[in-house]
Amino acid sequence: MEVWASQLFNGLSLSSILLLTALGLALSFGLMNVINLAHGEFIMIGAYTTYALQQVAAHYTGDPQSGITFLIAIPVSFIMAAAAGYLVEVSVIRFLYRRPLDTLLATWGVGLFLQQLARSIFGAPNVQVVAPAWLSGTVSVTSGLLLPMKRIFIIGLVLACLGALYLYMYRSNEGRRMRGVMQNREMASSLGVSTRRVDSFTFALGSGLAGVAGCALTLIGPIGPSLGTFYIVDAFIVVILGGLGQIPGTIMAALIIGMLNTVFEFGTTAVVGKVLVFAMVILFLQWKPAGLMRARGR
Amino acid sequence: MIGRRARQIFQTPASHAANGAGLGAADDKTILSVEKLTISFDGFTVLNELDFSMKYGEMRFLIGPNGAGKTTLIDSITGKSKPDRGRIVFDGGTDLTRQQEHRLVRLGIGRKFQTPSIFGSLTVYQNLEVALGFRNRITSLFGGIRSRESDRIMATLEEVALVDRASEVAGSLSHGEKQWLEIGMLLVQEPKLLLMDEPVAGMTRREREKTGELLQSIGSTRSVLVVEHDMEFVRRFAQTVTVLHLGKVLSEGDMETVQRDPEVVRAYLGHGASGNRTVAESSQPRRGTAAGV
Amino acid sequence: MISRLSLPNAVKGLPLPSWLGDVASVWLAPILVLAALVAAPLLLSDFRVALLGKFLTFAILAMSLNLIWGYAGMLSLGHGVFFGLGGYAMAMFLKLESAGGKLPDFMFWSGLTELPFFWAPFQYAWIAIPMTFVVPAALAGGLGYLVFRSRITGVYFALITQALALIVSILFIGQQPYTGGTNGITNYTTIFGFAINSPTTQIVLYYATLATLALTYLLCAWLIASRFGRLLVAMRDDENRVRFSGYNPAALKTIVFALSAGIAGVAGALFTPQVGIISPTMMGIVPSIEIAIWVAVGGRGVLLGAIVGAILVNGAKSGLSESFPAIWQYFLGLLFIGAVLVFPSGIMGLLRGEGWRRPEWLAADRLPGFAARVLPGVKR
Amino acid sequence: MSVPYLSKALGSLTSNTLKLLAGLGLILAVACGSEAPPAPASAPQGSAAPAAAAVESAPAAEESDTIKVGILHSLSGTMSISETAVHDAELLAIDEINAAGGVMGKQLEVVIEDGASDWPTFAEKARKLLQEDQVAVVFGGWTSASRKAMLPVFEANDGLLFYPVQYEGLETSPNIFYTGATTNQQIVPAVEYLLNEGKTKFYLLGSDYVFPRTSNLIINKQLEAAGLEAVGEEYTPLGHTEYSTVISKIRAADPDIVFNTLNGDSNVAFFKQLRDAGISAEDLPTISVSVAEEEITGIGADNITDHLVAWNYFQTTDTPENAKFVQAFQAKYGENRVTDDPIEAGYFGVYLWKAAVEKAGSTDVAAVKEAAKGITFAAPGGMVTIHNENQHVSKTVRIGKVRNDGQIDEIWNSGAPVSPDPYLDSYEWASGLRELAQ
Repeated sequence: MEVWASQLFNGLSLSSILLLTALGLALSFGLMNVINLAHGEFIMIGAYTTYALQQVAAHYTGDPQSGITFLIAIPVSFIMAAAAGYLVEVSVIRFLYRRPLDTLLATWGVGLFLQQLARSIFGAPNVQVVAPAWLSGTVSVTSGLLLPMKRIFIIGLVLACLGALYLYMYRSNEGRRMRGVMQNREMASSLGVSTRRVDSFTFALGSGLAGVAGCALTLIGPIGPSLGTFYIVDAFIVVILGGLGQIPGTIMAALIIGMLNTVFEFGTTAVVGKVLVFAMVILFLQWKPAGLMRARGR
Repeated sequence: MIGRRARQIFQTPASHAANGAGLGAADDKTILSVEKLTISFDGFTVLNELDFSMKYGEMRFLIGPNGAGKTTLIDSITGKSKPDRGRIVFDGGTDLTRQQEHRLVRLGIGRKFQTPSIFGSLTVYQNLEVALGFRNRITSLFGGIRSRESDRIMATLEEVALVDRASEVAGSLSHGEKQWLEIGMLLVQEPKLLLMDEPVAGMTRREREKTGELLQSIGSTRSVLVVEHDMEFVRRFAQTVTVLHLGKVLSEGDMETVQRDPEVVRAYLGHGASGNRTVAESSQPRRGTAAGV
Repeated sequence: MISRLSLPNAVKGLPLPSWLGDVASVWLAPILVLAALVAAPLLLSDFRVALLGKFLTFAILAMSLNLIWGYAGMLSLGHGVFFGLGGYAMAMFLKLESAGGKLPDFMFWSGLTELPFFWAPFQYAWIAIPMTFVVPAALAGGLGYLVFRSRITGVYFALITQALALIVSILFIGQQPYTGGTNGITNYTTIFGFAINSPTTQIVLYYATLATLALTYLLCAWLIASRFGRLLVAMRDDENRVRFSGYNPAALKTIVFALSAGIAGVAGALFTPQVGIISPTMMGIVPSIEIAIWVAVGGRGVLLGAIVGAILVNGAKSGLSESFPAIWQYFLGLLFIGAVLVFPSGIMGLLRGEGWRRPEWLAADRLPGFAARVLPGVKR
Repeated sequence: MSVPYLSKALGSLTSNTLKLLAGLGLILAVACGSEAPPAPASAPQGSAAPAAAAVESAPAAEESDTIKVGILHSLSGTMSISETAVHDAELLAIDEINAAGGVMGKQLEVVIEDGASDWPTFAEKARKLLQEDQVAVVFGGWTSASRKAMLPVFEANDGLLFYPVQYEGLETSPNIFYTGATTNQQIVPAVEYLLNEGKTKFYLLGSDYVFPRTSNLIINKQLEAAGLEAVGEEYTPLGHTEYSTVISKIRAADPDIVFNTLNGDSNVAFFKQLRDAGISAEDLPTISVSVAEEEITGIGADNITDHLVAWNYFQTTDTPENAKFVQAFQAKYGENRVTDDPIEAGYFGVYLWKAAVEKAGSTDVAAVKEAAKGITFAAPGGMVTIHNENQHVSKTVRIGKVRNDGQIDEIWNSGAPVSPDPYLDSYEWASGLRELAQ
């Protein structure tokens, strides 16, 4: 039974990673209809920010494992990625609203550019972020059921992001404006909301969330220029399955895919598991083309 | 949101009587017979056991306040919405409710949408050409067009007064011209029944006049069902009017009779809207579900 | 092929027979391009000819995508898969010819002892060559039927075909005994008995590719000028109106998608013997996006645009990576951004002087701008 | 063709035609690409040292003064994480050789190409180096797939490739020199070592491609010969980053050693997550054949401490040549850079080729191949000798344990260089491999 309990946890953990990488997309793709193929590169920016911050901190304090540095890295990664996202929105994306397929091509170019930039700055080989000591080790539930601290931390981080996003969207003026623009652009515009500003903000927010994901992923995965490419497609699948513009749908989709993937992978192999999950998603979309959660009709 | 109570209030004996006229009337003069049609979206009933029928060669106007189910009725006749219950019998026997949209067109049902629905990057002529070719076998799609067809297209262009613009890209037409083009695309297919969703929405007065005349000439040879909000236009061109309210037929008859029907007056006033709706309002896109908001 | 009604007025005013204007305006540019490509082997080194030959297979591939994207408005991000399937079909034939009756090397490494049943027919050219068209067309037909029947369009279609690219490439990598895995299938010695690497064979392959390109061009030009072509454009403009004009868009789209996939497969079949390898990297996500970039750079909805785009982008890629091996990806990234941002109607648009303006149908994209109103791409 | 777009007025046709012709000229110009002299060798990283010496020598007039050599690795794409370092090492060797007077008195001129982690691109660039640049030799490749893609090109053009990475064996191309280990110089001795250590329950974990699959085929035969059977065999897609389920499976299978043939980035994820799951090298040791010092930097030494690796060279290998090599490498590329087995193999490959050319007195491929037979070189990892027939090199096999500073302590070596045996002819349990492989 411990195997199954640990698999359940693994599924939850995978879901949390999927959700973390998909959350930013759910904003930019789901709400703004921008297909941001550079999303993976914003994740990468978050990861490298964490790396750079740690290098700097280690240089001054001599202690690379400082837990404080990692905690500081989370908001800094958010800010860096959000800033990069803001730049991209202002310089490229804003000319392409209403042309979603073109955003796809342009952001692909942006992604290539950013990858090469990372290669030029940090070099092609992978770099390493030392996880803080308090995140190492496991929590043992029973003697055979050990839950890695990092995984628990990531699940907590996702919940925190969701909470913050909820507060932002439903409790702040800025968020209210954002929802207004996303629901009825013309109406919001005529009521004096600056849709330009909201667009830039939303995109930056989505990119910032990618940055947080990048920071968290340094704990469990490789950190290199092509880091983003490992996560981007899965993230898109989650958003599509969830239904466009539906944060609750995205959450559900991440849970379903994460769980299914873990179960299939355990029962078969990683390759077959992945193929099965994608095939099921496509078949599901046959049945419900709008995804799990349907946006309300107009 | 209209409550259950309100719905009960409006289900009067009068409306049942009107329905009765349509029931069992599927004789050879009836082109369209809608029987006990029920459609609901997300648990909200848009059409409620609706009975409705039309005769060959009849031009009927369909009016009613917002959310009455007018567009949904057209949607279900053209296969866009699938009903929960009920039948729609067309042209002496075919049940439309389980057919795909394009098959219904082949049976002879043409539909004009609220906003002009045309092919913006083809020329006006080519628009009609595409519309005309719908009965062709797939193989003939790969050839040029025959002169007989060309004549048909030109004749239709004449009918909708777009001959001069034949070689222009349809996207460059004015709003009214686009509406006529769409009507032309329907006419060239020679449908038995023509459904028009607010054909004069967004038109200037002159264009409305012209469209009305066009409708009358079309109506003289085939069955036409027009959904319209512009009461002035309805008064001017309608012979028979059906009032829909809350998914049921509220009243039916000529404009005079209908206007005097107290149920109708109550329905419009009760809903907080006057009979004289502005053009701007009526051109707003609406879905059945919007009534639920 | 061109209806008299649509002739521009300026042409009517000239004292020339109108058909001449038609011929000139429609065919002059392609004939010039063709002439340049025919002459190219005389001017270029063997290596550059081989490279150009590879680009020509990409040009065919780009044309197949242009047919469905530029005209019918469906962006497939899985065209690398169809290209790859055609390439694999051809590779199976070449590999079996090279193995000379023995088991291909990679099968042995993976523990197979005899030829899998589905490989056997590919030893015959008369089966293998048609299969380069049939297999991708059948896959596209099947997927297209499912997808178009549920009225999945636009962004959704793009992303689903992208998922297809991912699945198929993972599958091909994972089925090493049957597909050669990551390595793909390589190391062919002969084609129809001729040494595959000899300059003469390569020149013959080049001209075969060029001929296929010309034929594909003619096929597409004829299709586009036919009623079928008008219907494609009509679907791009307003699919709903096509449906309510009595056509079944799902069937039309499935047909054109399958045809396009088949053409892509033929391009792949020509790629394999010229490059000497087919591998799952061709079927992954990256090449499929690049195909779209070629078309966008060349000019969407212009037949010649796809050819020009494919040759220019790949030429630039080769040239840049040779001159700046370490940093060429910057240029590539900027080129992609520029292609979309600065000249949305592509090189062909620039040449025709419609440069910086974008075609009407692009501005008024079929998809509603913001998803919060009903789902884009999914008409219910 | 759609008329409204295309039929511009006939009047403007001439000017359009001109533009089109200009465009076509452009196409051809691009297709002809760099007929111009190749870019001089320059280090790809901004951080790196100045260009290789003497490449600025005037081109055509004194062309006999230089010998062109090609370097072909992935400088972009996923494989660049590993390949750039080998590229750097080869440049270092070329610089050293040039500084010491070149080969037969001629300076080496480097042509660098980017394989872009894409196998057909490797084929294209290989053809370009051989046909256009007419290089005397190419140093390049990493993945088996890239080698397989280049192989027919080198054979058809009678070129020379030095391939620096350990691989799955079962191949001998007359045009390739294999300076990395073949299976009997890495995998087979590693399994023997483990069997001698008393390990009986092997779990085979690899990325899903040809090297891990072939390796595991061989390991399975070897285990079978020892009367054992692997307790599990698992493949994950290339680039896979989620290993918690795989770790659960490993736990359930309860092995006493994991034989790891994962590639590249996946190793980072696997080792980080293995440690997070509370499994240390003490609980369950792993032995890796694709994890070297360079990869350890990315994994984080503390995540892989005390796990085993099998190679022919470690940065800590104690030879005078190595001390010199490490110092030169770090002087050129930075103090924090590490060296490892493929880097070393790339480096000494250049020297082996130099020795063969000087012995042959020419860069002619046939002559170099003939002269290369039995050539030896004191490489940083010890003496290497080119085999007379199969063009692989004899090298010493080493097994090491990862230290917590990212370096590797050697815990076992084969004593003497092991002669390469790509088809495992000398192992009875492997009989039949050669027949089937050819």
